[in-house]
Amino acid sequence: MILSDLLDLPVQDPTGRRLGFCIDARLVLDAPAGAGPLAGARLHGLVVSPRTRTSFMGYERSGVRRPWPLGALLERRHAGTFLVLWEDVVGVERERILVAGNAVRYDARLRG
Amino acid sequence: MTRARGRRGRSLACLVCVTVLVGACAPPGRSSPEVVDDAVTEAIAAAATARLAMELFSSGDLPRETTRTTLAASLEDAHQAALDLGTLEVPGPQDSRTRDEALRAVADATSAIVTSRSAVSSTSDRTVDESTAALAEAIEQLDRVQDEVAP
Amino acid sequence: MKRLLGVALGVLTAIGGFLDIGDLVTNAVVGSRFGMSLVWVVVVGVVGICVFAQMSGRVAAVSGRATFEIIRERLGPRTGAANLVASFLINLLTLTAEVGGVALALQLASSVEPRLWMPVAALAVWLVLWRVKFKIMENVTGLVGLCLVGFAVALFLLGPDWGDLLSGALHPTVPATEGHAVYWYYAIALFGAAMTPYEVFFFSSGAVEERWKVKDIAESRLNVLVGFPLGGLLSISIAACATVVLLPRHIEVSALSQIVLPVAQAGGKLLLAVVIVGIVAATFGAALETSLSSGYTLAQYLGWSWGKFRRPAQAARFHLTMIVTLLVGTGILMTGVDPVMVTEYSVVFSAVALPLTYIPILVVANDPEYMGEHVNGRVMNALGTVFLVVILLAALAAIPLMVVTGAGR
Amino acid sequence: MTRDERLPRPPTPAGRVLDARLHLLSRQVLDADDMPLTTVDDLELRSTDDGPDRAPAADGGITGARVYTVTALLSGAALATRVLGGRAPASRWLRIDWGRVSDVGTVVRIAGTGDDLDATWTERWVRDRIIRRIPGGDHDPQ
Repeated sequence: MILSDLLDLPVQDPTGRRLGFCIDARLVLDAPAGAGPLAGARLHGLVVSPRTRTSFMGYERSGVRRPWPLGALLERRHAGTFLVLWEDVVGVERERILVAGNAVRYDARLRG
Repeated sequence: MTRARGRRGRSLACLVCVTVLVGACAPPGRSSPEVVDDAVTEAIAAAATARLAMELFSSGDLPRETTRTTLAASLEDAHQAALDLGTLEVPGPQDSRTRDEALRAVADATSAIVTSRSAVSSTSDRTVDESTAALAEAIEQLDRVQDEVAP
Repeated sequence: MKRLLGVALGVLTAIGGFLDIGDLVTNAVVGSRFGMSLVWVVVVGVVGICVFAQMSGRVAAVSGRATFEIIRERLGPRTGAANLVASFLINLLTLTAEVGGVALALQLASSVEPRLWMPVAALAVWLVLWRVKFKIMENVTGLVGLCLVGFAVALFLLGPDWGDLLSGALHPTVPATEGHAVYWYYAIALFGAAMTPYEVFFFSSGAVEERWKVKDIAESRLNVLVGFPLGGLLSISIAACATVVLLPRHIEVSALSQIVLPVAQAGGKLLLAVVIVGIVAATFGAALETSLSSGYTLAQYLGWSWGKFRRPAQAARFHLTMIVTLLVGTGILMTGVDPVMVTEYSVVFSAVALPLTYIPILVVANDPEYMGEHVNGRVMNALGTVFLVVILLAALAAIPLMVVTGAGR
Repeated sequence: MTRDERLPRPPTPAGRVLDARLHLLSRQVLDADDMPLTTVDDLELRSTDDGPDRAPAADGGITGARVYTVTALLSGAALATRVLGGRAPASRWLRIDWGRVSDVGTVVRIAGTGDDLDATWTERWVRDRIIRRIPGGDHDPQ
């Protein structure tokens, strides 16, 4: 599949309740390395924002809050962004992503 | 893809409302005296430019080529003023009288600029001073018309 | 000594390079209709371009990424594409005005039909882009552009009533003959003329072209903080000359020839010749910068190789973009459209397009991932945010005002 | 702090963490000697038991049960899909295998030069057809 199949899709639990939109896919470089120097990039989880469809300049995860007016505005729009692990994803369809009912919602902020 | 259509629908909607917003600020129709006043202002600017260029040319401060270029631009502006006046839909007899007076003044200014251009091209000084004086007179006449239209 | 020369060269080039056809025309038009009552806008615009150019230069020097790469990376393809199309078209409009400006200036000196000069000017621009080294191109056009100091000299020679000029500038009032809408329309035009987007594309891409490192930031700050304000003073002297000579004679500026009449009155043929050389150099330099900016915006957005420091063969699509843009610009001019009118529209649309490039730069200048510890300080962020508001207001008010005033009639 | 405070911290995986859109998409791709090649417009992910023709495994479709890894960076046609939506035919993607990627920072760097990549065919076409034909096309400006 290609990444665009995942991005901006609504994310729902099995009952059909919408949890938000998939605004990014988290990769971890821990898969077996191919020909090149870098390790393989494994799909680790999906970053879901409850309100907005698209991420704006990655504000919600990079902890940057300045300059003040832009930072504050964007932070409010993206409050509550969470991470869902890939193994909790039940299925990916053309119009939505289904996530297991008991999927744990993790804090999506990167350590930075 | 329903996602894209939804978004495209939204961007279409905001395009429509922007056009409406801009359209709402369209300038109101300009009344006849306003058009005459603007045209006379443009003609005064053209004649005054020509006169300043001629003064600088005769005092040796402005080279011949630059003077010719300046006069050519002034002629174009004066011509535009005459065009604005000519195409004006005049509502009543009083307005048409002021329009005709303005047209005459603009025509005098235009011919003064034309004689200046020929004066600059030929060598005799006499015509340079004469055409500068004609320009000055045309400007006074335009000023009189403007006072009538917009006291 | 060599370093001092380098610094002096940098400052002088910044002064000469600051002015272009937009500054020349807009300041003269404003001086001839509003006197000194819009000078405050030039001051605001100069402070704004100092903040913006300095920030984008620092971002380019530290992160090695020029403006449009940042716009693509931070705004993503969809918003980035809209930003690209708007910026590219407005840059094309400015390029057309600059090449037209070169032709008009040459017509002043030769009274040859400007439309004969336009292809010659465009070809000369391309030849310089193709062969001449980036540093030489910048220094020559900047230094020769210094001849525009002739306007300041003319102002002194005219012996104006300085008190009157100063009070006109310090107590701005809308003249009786002009409406408030037109006053604010020309305030935005003047602001757009001072803060033209292409200056920032060129400035930040130039930082990458000249491989600036962190240590070069201090020198670039000096060039900007000394050169641009002095360039701003030249803009004000153009407006003052028009106020002293043209305003009393009710001459509303609509042609380049009118702009130089005060110089002839003050200093005769010699000073006039110096100023005309300055105008040709300033508009030619700006034509080079806008052509390069068209290449920079497209190449940086689509990830092509770009830059004059590379052989043309190593940046093929970049050079092809510049050739095509120059041809299109010349084509527009050959239709007989008045370059002065194109200039007036280009400065207003510059004001409209400013937020598109200003906001991403302001965001990235605060992002440690790009800037490390060189992120914006508290002062720079405060200034940056103030100008964010000013720029947004100008951008929003530009088009409605243009429609209401019929483009400043 | 905002409501995020209540969410638990995710398990910290061993390898380096990259968010695809934030750290990879729209990023500049450079070759070994810093020559810009193209931008990353999309990513191709496949699970170990996907068929060779990149279609998802016939039976269960895309699910969390399968481990997906990035097999290639995509550019060119993929840009149109991200801007206009819809989906480009697989044949029109310009692929750069993940194995070629040597580093991911503010730019993505690949090993070797980009001349053999199909992502740079337009650059080479313009260079050979137009720029090299103009005298001075190969002169070194510095």
